Amino acid sequence: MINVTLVLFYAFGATLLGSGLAVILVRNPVHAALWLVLAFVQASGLWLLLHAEFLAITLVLVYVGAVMVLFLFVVMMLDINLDKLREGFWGNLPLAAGVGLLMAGEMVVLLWRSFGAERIATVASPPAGYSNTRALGQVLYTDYVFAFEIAAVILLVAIVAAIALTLRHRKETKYQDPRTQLAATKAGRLKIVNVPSEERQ
Amino acid sequence: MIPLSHFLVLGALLFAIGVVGIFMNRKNLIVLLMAIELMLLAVNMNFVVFAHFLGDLSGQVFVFFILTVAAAESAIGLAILVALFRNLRSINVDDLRSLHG
Amino acid sequence: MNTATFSLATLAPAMPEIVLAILVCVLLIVDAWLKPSERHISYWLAIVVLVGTAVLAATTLGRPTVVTFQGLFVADLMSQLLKVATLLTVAATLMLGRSYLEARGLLSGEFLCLAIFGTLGMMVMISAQHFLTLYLGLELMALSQYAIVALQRDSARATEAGMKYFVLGALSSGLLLYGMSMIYGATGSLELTRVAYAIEHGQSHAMLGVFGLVFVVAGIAFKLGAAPFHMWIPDVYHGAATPATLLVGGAPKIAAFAFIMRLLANGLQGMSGDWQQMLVVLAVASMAVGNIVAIAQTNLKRMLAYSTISHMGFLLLGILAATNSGYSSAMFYMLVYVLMTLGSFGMILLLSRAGFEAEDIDDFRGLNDKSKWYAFVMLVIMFSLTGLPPTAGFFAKLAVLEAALEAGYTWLVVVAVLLSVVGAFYYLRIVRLMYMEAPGGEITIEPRAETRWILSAIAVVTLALGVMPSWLMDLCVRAITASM
Amino acid sequence: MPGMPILSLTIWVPIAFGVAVLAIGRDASPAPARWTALAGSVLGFLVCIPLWTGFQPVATMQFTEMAPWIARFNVNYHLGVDGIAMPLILLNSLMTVLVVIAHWEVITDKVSQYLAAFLIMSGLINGVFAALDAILFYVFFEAMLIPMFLIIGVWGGPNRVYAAVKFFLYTLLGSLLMLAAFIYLYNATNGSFEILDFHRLQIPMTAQVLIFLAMFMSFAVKVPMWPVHTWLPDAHVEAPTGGSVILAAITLKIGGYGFLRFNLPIAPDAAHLLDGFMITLSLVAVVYIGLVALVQADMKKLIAYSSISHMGFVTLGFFIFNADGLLGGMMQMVSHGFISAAMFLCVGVLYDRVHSRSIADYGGVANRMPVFAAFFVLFAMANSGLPGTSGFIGEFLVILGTLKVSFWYAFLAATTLIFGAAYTLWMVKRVIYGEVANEQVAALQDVDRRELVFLVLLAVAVMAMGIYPKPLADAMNPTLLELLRHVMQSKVAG
Amino acid sequence: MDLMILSCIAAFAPLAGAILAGFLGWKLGRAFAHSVTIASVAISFVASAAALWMVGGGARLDAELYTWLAGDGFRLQVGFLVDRLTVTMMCVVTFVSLMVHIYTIGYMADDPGYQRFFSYISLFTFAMMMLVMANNFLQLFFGWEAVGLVSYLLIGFWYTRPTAIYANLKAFLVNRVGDFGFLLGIGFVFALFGTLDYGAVFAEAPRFAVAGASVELIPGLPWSLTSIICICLFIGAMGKSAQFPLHVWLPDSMEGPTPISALIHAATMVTAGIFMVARMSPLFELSPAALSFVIVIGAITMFFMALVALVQYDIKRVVAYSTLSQLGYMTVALGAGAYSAGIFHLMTHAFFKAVLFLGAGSVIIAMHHEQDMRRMGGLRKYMPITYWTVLIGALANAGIPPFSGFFSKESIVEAALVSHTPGHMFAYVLAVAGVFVSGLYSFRLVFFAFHGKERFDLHDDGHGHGGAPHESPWVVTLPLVLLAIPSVFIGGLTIAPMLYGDWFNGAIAKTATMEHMAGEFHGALGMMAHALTTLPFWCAVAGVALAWFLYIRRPDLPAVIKARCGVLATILERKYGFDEFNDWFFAGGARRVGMGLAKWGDRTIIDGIMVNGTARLIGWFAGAARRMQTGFIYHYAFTMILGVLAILTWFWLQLARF
Repeated sequence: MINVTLVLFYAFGATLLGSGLAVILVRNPVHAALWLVLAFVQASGLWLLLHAEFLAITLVLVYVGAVMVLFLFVVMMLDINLDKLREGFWGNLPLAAGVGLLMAGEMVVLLWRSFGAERIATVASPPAGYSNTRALGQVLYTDYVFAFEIAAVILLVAIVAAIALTLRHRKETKYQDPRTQLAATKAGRLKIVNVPSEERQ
Repeated sequence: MIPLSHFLVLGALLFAIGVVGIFMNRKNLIVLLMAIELMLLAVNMNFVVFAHFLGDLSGQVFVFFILTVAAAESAIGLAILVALFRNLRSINVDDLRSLHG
Repeated sequence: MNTATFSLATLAPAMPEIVLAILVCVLLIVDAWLKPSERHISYWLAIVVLVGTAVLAATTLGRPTVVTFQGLFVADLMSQLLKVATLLTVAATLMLGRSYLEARGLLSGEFLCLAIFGTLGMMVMISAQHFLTLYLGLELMALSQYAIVALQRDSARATEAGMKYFVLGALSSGLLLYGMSMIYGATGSLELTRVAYAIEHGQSHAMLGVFGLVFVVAGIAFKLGAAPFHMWIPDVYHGAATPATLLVGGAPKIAAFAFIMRLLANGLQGMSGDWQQMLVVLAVASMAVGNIVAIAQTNLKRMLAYSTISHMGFLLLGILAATNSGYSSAMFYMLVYVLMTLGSFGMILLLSRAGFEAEDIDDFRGLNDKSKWYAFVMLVIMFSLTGLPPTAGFFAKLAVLEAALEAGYTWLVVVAVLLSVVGAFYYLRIVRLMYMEAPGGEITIEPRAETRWILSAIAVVTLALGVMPSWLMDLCVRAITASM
Repeated sequence: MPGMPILSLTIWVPIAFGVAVLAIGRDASPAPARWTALAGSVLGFLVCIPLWTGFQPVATMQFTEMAPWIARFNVNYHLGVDGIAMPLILLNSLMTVLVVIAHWEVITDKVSQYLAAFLIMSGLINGVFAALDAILFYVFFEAMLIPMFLIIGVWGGPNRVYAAVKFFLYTLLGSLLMLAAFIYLYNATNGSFEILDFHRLQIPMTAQVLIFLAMFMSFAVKVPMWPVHTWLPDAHVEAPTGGSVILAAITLKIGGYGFLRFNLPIAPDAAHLLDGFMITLSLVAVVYIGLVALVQADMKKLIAYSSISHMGFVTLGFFIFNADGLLGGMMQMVSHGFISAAMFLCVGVLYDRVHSRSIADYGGVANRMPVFAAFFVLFAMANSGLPGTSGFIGEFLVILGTLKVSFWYAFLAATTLIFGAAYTLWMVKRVIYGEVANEQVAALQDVDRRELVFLVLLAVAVMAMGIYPKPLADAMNPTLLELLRHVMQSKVAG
Repeated sequence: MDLMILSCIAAFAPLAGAILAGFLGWKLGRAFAHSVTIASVAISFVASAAALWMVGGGARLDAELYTWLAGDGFRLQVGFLVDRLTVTMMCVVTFVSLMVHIYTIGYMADDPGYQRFFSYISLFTFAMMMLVMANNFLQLFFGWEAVGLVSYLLIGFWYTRPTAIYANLKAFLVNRVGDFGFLLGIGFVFALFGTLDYGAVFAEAPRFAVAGASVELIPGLPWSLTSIICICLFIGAMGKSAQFPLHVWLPDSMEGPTPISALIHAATMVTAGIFMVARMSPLFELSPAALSFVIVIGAITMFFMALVALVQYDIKRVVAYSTLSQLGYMTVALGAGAYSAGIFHLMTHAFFKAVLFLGAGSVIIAMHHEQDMRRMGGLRKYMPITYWTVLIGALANAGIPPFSGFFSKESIVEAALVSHTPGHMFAYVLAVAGVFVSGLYSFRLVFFAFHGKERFDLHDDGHGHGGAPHESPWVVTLPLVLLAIPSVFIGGLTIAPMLYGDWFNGAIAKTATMEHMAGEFHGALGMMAHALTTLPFWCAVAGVALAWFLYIRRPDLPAVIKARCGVLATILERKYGFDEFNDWFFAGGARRVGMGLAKWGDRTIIDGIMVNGTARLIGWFAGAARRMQTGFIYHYAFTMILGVLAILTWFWLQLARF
């Protein structure tokens, strides 16, 4: 019996893998970023199937809204010579495909043999009135408060680091320092020079 | 319902695509970072799936934090990339070899 | 779980972390108000913060094991000890690096704050009893370090190092997380004691667990710098400004050790049969790569980077014994190793000055003619790294070798021994240059008194530990016993 | 002096003085360092004397001291000497005095470091001989490398760095394997590093062989046995005179001592199994090295090779498993201590004047330095094993013992009578005898009073031991016989 | 006086003299040096004579002086065995030594190393006394090596001469070859008997011989242990007593000053081997094989070395080869089982050969250190005392009755004939021929040097030594005369007690040979009378006659003969090529092998390939591995991923088996 969720799963999954492949194969990094956005969206769809609504939303908001925009911003800010970056691209395929297939093969065989088709019935649908967001919120600020604070510190570090790494006082910027402006006195600016007059020839 | 293994295989394939991406995009740092993002996505997928099938919320909480950290990570990573670009005028990996040996 | 309530009592075990987090924010704010010429105030403040927290952490020493924050956080003797060591190491790092940083205009509030944030991350890792805190601590530490390395942003070398560190670090995080997700699936929990319980009582999915273990070990090996996950180490050590190198190569190793302990020993002890096999491979590869490639180096920082790799291989010998004796040996090894690292990079900092990095091996040529005492300090450190008595390094080696042999890895011990002979060669080269060659004229010793005092103290402690290692060894044994 | 920790004094007095020398040493005025060092070495020797006078001729450990050291591994600060160790400690302390005297006008560069290195090394070597705990032994054993490395490398000849590194790595390789064996034994004894516990341990054959080989690597390098001997000629040639003296007179003995203290009693069955191997290597040392010594153009190298050859007798004596051989080996060790020291000091005397060790640069030295020539010939004769000198006893006893085992072993061993005489006396011929060879030789001054002091001391020692070795043998015999008895019992469990 | 005390005096007085002369001589002067040493040796001689008297009266000493070393069940000691054999040797040694001391005053008068020389020869006397007085093998070996040492020092006394320092090294090394065997012999004795005491060994020996103790040196070929011991010991004797093929050092040792040639290389040290074998006669008697070896070696030495003496022109070398030949006689005697005959010849030879050497030395002084006989001739009228004493020595050497040499040599020839030792006839034939050659070369020397034309250069040689040769001073001639007297008489006087009496009872084994000969012995005069009917006597006379014919009557003939027998002459002049062969094969060979081992073994294989090769290999690996650190991030990432993949595959393969 074909059930809807399964169809959705295959649809999302196929798109996800396809867009994932596109991310790594397309020529232009901007396109790659956009494909990545698509992949995230597909993933969030899958998560919805798994009743992880909050995370699905967050993924789109945080990742697509913030991270990928940042990526795009950087890609566009930096003037990148794409041709050079693509040199020998397809030459990498054999090794890449070999490693990828081997790894995927091993993982798939292992996972398949581990789980086969069982573990379906064990999961019940959430009870009515259950809110994924509420549940998460409850534990986040109680059980996981320590982790939450640490995550906050991590974000602080990101802020500090990003500023420290990129903020520059360019020499050519026309920056006015009010303190020096206010401290300006006549003596500092004005110099009276006594120019001796020349005698007329 | 979808069997657990389907999700796990999907995650595994996504992870493998990330790996392939690293192998393919040798020179472009940004795509390299994107490939790593794909791997993280696979991880998140696994956590959410397991959380679902285990009926345990902690997996989802973990994903929440991974997303947070990944955002911070991207910020710092791209900041470094910008700093690097200012020094080298390039993000070509081939130009990144003053340190080797 | 909804009944979580907070009281001061539940927070108390995490007091050092809390205090440090608050103080670093204070420092961040204070620094914003300081003029560039007043930067030394931030510096001293940072030192006070670190040492003060260390003292605070030291007062908790010996308190019984407490688990708090719903199993996210554990405070046991091991964590107390390692935190003190971490804090002091970072403080020493900053003090050793002060002149260097000042001379290059790097002694900024951001640098100090990031260093302390990183320290906070290490402390979180050290006290973690949950995959989540392990991960968050690791990332807090790692992100701070990426930034610290790249903070010398005008230097192409430093930013390159930062970039490499970042990319590879992100990759390793991915691997680690993938592994964690598998273990989560296999055991149904992220909390280490419950993971351990599940494994021991056969409630875990063994195959999936092993599958995850492979990735987790890879992630750990990256942080530790064990081959073949070591590739970032030489470039980052080399490219970063020397104090940044020390921040990356010093205290974080303690945290990485704690990480291994928490994850493998506390959490996955039941799977030791599997991870032992992996660690054997990593240990042999690390010792081989580290010791052999170090020979071909001319840059001292790079050489020390390879030396680090080999030492991590030795450390793994202790861990892969998977016994309390092995863990305590590894802990002793790690503490001694960090002391040596402080000393060796400290010597580079001692000799460096504005415009001169003193990072080439040749820069140490004829040091004995310039300064007998510092040549001796370096000699002690080098022989300690070699593992020669009467230095601390010898007992460290003895301890891990004993553990590995006790666990039945005789062949591994023989391999380790042979490779450490190879290693002796390049440490000797430094001693040789200092004592047996004429000075090149580049050497002057200018830095501040604190640099010199700390270096002298390191040499003395190294020797003292070489003669009287018992107290620290016993402490390590007690710490491990308490944490297991 | 009952109750005095004599062995601790023999170890720590020189080390303390060494540190003091470092502390007071100034490059500009080395005199205080020199006198302190002399005082330290003499005091170091004096504190050893009770070891001789108070020694009981029995097989048990004496002058023992015991204190816990590293509880974690049950390592103890356990000292004690028997008939094997006691003479070597005396020898070492005496040699330190000689080395300090010998350096006096010769070393002018970094004097305090030089002297400190020797004093510290002297204490460490005493520790090696006195340690009854394997880790304690190992600590002394390895720590000793550091000063020796520096002595060769800092104050040595032109190729000193190569030699020093080679010396260091060779020795380290050997000793680390030994450390592995110690740890194995520690586990096998259920947590004891006591050497005497190791002795009592029953060990299966395979393990014994591995332990034997690991320790063999360590001690064979130290002895040195062929084919791990090549560090020695290099190290000797490049070391300053004092370094050569200590190297030849003392550190080589540590190898022989190690065989007696570790290999034989811990792995007797393996020793029996591998005795053919050991004897073969020893005989190769005697014959092969004897021939190689013959063609050396450098005096120190020649003496170095001669040392290897003589130490071949030591190992030969140890592995024929009879009382004559053991006693002979020990006698050879002590005697070689005197003789090689004397030979190196003699070369040093010449080197200080001409700054060459090449035989070709000399000739007819006897014309200008008759007193020196007399000593040189005496020591050369002792080196070739002339009866009446100490050099004879060991070779004689070992050959006697070997004949009880095999004629052909003895036959090859006895070739040293010919080779030993050939290389030593050929050198004497070319250096001491003949017409004055060149202007430098013509300008030679005979030995001064300082040099006379150590030459006479050594000559007296060589002769006295040669004429009346009985007291020394009596001190050693009980220990050696007990050792022999022990070695003859199988330790293969079950 | 107690025999022990006497023995100590006899042994240690020369040592004291040597020490005093050696350490104080340079300060206190020449007179001090020679008087103290002469006095000490004189004391030693007197003590020896007293001991002779006491031992003659039946006393015997076998006592320990001190224990040298004790081990597991054995004791090695220093002690004295003074019996009639010992005491005979003591007297001969101290007497000849005393004479040589006196002679040296004259001979070394203007040598700068005067004191040193006296110190050495006194030391030698001490060493020789220790050798002969030993009551055990250890001390014997000590003396054995000590005399070798002093011999070494004395041959190289003029150490600036290249030939001298070559000769002393050669002497020492060749002796060491002998000692090599000797030491093995001692080792066997120790292994077999567990003791090195003569008394115990001799007492035990027959038991072992009867038991047939044997050893397989080559697997499957058992040898009698007694034979091995005896042959090993005899190899020692071959070195010290310069028996073929270890004789090569003795002619060269003539580079030393003449007094020591007389003392060490003629009268005493070289006979130590003979003495030793005689001392060991209880052992040798148990081994016919060893005796056969001894007799053959002795015979070869005896005859072929005598032949070489015929073509030598250096006066000392002639005497040296003569000494070799005479030592061969002694060895033959030993091999024939006539030990006492050997000792007897040793004694007579000591005197007459000392005379010959010292006489030669006297000539050499007179000729201003010219040793080539072709530049002598007609010296008879310039130095009559020397001439007459040398003539006596030559007659004794040639074995003309009634000189002492006749008795001893005749006895040996006789012993070779009647012996039962395998090979005795070979020895006999050569011995008889040797008698002829002895006569020939002895008188060749006499006629060459003292008769015929004066071929020396009378002109001033530029060193103020010009003028005609003249007789040497009294310190030289007195010893000559004093030694010539026993050369004449001692043989006839002592043959009866020494050979056929009971003088050596208990000291030397009684043998069938001696008993056989004793049956035919009818007093010294009878022996002389009987000699007229025997072959050896006429051979000797023929030799003398031929010498007269060739060197007095037809001095042109030798050159003709030499030209006719070119090859033979060359062989003899080249001394059978031993020196060349030894230089090339042993000395050169050892150097070549040593060089080869040093270069290929040590430097190339061990250092080059094993040590530095390992280092280079590691270095190469380091370089290669270093290149793997490319600097490219993706390579680093690959490494990580491949690492994971490898571990994953490893476990996957394990897990797939579930």
